[in-house]
Amino acid sequence: MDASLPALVVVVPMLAAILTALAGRWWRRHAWPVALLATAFAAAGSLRILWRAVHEGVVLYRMGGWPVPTGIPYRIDLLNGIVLAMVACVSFLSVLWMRESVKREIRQAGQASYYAVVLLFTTGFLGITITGDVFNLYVFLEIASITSYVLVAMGRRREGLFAGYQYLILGSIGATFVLIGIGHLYMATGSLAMTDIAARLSGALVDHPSVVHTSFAFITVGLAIKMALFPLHSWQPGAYTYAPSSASLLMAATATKVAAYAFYRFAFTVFGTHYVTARLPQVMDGIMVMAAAAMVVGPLFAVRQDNLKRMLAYSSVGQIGYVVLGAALVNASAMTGSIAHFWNHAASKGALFAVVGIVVLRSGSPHIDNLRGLGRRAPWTAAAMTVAALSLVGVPLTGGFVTKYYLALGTLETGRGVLLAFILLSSLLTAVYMWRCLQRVWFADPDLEPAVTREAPWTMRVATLTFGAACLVFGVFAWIPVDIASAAARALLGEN
Amino acid sequence: MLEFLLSHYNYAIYIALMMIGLYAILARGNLVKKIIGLNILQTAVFLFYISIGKVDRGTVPVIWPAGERPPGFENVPYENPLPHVLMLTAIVVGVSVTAVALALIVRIKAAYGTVEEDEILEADELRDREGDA
Amino acid sequence: MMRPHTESLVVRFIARRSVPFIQLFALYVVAHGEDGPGGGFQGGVIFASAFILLALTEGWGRGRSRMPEPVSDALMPAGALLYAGIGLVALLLGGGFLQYASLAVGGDQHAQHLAHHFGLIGIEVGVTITVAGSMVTLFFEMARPKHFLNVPRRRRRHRPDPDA
Amino acid sequence: MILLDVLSALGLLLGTLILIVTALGVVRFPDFYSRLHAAGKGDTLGLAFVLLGLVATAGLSLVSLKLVFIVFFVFVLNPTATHALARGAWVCGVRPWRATGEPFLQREGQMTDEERDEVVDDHTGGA
Repeated sequence: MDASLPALVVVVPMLAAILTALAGRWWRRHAWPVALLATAFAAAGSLRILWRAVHEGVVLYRMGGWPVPTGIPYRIDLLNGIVLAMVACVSFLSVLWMRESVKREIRQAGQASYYAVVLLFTTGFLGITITGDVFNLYVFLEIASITSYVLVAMGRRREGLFAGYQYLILGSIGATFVLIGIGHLYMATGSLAMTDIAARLSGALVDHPSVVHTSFAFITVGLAIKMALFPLHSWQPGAYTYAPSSASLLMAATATKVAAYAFYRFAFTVFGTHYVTARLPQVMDGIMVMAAAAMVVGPLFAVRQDNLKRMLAYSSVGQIGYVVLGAALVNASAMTGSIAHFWNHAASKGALFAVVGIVVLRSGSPHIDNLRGLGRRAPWTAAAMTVAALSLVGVPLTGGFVTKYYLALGTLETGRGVLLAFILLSSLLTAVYMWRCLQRVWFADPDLEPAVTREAPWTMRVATLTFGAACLVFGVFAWIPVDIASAAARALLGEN
Repeated sequence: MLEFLLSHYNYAIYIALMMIGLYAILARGNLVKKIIGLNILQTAVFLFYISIGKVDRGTVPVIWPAGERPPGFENVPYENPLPHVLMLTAIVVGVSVTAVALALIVRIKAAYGTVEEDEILEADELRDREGDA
Repeated sequence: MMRPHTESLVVRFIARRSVPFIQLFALYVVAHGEDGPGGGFQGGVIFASAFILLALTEGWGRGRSRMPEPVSDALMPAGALLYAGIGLVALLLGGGFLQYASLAVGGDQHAQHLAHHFGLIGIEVGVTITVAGSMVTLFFEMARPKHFLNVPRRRRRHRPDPDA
Repeated sequence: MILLDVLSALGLLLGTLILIVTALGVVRFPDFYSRLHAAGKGDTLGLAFVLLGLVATAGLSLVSLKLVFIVFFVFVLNPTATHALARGAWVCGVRPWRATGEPFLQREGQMTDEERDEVVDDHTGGA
C-alpha cells in the first residue's frame, strides 16, 4: 500500500470521478461524500509522500512495473512533494467547502457531473505534479485544462460560456506549444523520462544545440500561457470571474501555480541549472522582467475592480510573478521564497476566494459593496479574510511575509536591488485593494443594512477557517515550509 | 540553402501548417473557424512528430517470429513507432478539446444567438453598461 | 420543423442492412488492436458510427431510441471503470498499476503471459465502450433539433413581418 | 503469371485514369448536381478497377477476399450515399444550374426558401 501510494493518489480521485459520473444519475446526493472521501485520501496520501520525500529524498514508482526509460516513472522529490501536498489539500478543502455553493449555483441535474469534473480536474493536476515523464505531463496537463474549460463554462451567467471558450483557445495553444517543445526534446535526446533526458542533454547540446533551444522556447512560452504570466494573462480574469464560485476557488488556488511548477521542473531538472544560467542568461533575464512586470501590473488592475472575483483574478496575475521570480533569479534564497509561496499563495488566495464565495452565496453577487458589515454579521468569515489579506500584503507573522523576505534576500544576493522596489510597490498596491475590502468589512457605516446577514454553513466555515489558519501557521511556524522549500531549492540548483 | 530546405522539407511543411493554424485562430472572428484553426495547428504537431519518427528506408516496426521474416526485409531498419503512439494519444486529446469547444459553441449560439466574436463582445459590453445604469 | 423522414426507401433500406456489418467490422478492428493496426479507439468510433448512420437516415428520434440517453451516459464511465478497475485490481494483487501479468496470482510464466494478453484486451474493450458512448453522445447532443418533441408536422413558425 | 500481372496493371491504370477524370469533373462542373454525378459514378468505378487490379496481384488469399468485400460494399454504398446527397439537396431546394441562366423555379417536393431557413435554424438551435 505504502509503496504504491504515488499511483493510488492519482488513481483514487480518477476512479471516484468515474463512479460519480456513473452512479450520479441515480444517487445524486452521494456525489459530494464520494468526492470528499477521494480528495481526503489524496490529501492524506500526498502528505505521507511528502513525509517520505523529506526523509528519503526521492520517492520513485514505476507504472506497470516497467524500467525507467521504457515505462512511465512517477518520481517525487521535495519540489513535487510540496506542490502535490498543496494541490491535494486545496482540493480536499475546496470540496469540503463547495457543497452549499454547488447546490445554489449548479442546476440540479448537473451536480453529479460537476463533482466528476472537479475530481478529474484534481486528477489532472495531481498527475502533472507527480509524473516523471514529459509526455505523461502533457497528457495530464490536457486533462486538467479540458476540465477547467468545462468548469469555467458551468457558471450561471452566459458570459462564462465565452470566457470558457477564450480560455480554451489560449489554453490549447499553450498546451500545443508544450507538445511541440516536448517533440523537439525527444528529437534531440530520444527519451521522454525527465531524468533520462537530463542525462542525455549535454550530448544533444553538442550535436543539435538549436533543437534544444527551440524546445526550451516552446515549452517556456506554452507554460507561460498556462500560468498566466503577465503579457499572456488575458484569459485569466474572465475565467475566474464567470466560473462558479467553487471552481474559481479551486482554480485560483491550484491551476496557475501547477503550470509554474512545470516550468521549474523543465527549467531546472530537465534542461538543468547549468543550461539556463550558462547558455541562456538573457532568457532568464527576460522572464525576470516579465515576472517583475506581472508583480506590479496585476495589483494595478486589481485596484480598479469593483467585482471581487475579478479583483482577486488580477491579484493572482500579480502573485504568479512572485512564484516565477525565484526561478528567474536562479538563487537559493529567492527560490526558497518562491517555493514557499506555492503554499502561502494557495492558503491566502484559497481563503479569499472562499470568503467571496460565501458572499456570493448569501448576497447573490460578488460586488465589493456586499462586503459591508461582514465583520458584524459573520465575524469568523471576516477574520479569515483579514488574515488572508494581511498574508497577501506580506505583513510579518503571516505566510506572505516569509515569501517576500526570502525573495528580497535573493534579489540582494544576486545584486539586483532594483527588484526590491518592484516587490515593495507590488505590496503597496496589494495593500490598497485589500484595504478597500477590509474597510468595508470592518468600518462600514453601521446604519447601512449588510448584504450578508448571517454566517456561512459549517462546511464552508471549517474550510475557510482552515485556509485562514494556514496563512498564520506558515507565518508563525515559518521554519516548517522554509526548511522544506530551501532544501528543495538547493536540490534543484544542485547545491548541497 | 535550397539543399537544406529540400532535405528538411517536413519541417517547412509543419511550420507552414502551424502558421496557417495560428493565423486562422487569431484573424477569424467566427468561433467555429477558430476551432478549425486550432485543429490545423494540432495537425501540424502530429505531422512533426510522425516525421521525426521516420527512418530512412525503414520498414514497419513488427517483430517477426524467428525465421519468418519475409524476403527483402532481413537487414532493414524499422521506423520508430514511439512518436506514432504518442500522436495517437495527442489525437484523442485533440478530439476531446474539439468536442468541448463545439459543445461550448452550441451553448454560446443558444445564449447569444451568434457565433461571431465581435457580436458577442458587443452584447457583453451592452449588458455591462446596462448593469451599471 | 422539418419533415422527419425525408430519406428515400433505398437509403433507409441500405443503411439499416449495413448497420450489423459496421458493428461487426468495429469488433474486428478492436480484436486486431493487440498485434496490428486497430484498437479500442478506432473500433469505438466505428461502432458509434453505426448509430449515427441510423440517426441520419431514420431521424434523430428513432436513432436515439436505439441508444437511449441513459445507456450512452452510462457507457462512458463504465468503459473507463473497466480500464481503471483492471489497473487497480492488478495493483491490489501486488503488482503495479496496470501491470497485467500480476493478474495471474501464483500462476506460472505461461499463465502470466495469458494474463497479460487478457489484461490488454480488457483495457481495449474498456476504451471501446467509452469512446463509442462518447461519440454517440457527442453526435446526438450536437444534432439535437430544437423543440424536438411535440412539434406538429409542417408547423409554420410565426415570424414578425420585418417591414411592419 | 504474366497474364495476371498484365491484368493487374490494366486494372490499376484504368482505375487511376477514371479517378483522375472524376477529380477533373468535380473541379470543373458548374453546380452541385453535376459534380455529384462525376464524383459518385467515377469514384465507384475507378475504385473498383483499382481494387480488382490489386486482387489480380494478390492472387487467391485472405487479402483478396477482403478486397472483394470492399469492392462489394463500395458498389452498394457509394450510389446510396450519392442518392441520399442528391435527394437531400433537391428537397432542401438547391436549384440545378442552367446554361442559359434562366431561373429554375421551385418544383414539387422542394422546400421554399422560408422553410429552408426554418430547418437551418432548427439545426443550429437558432435565436
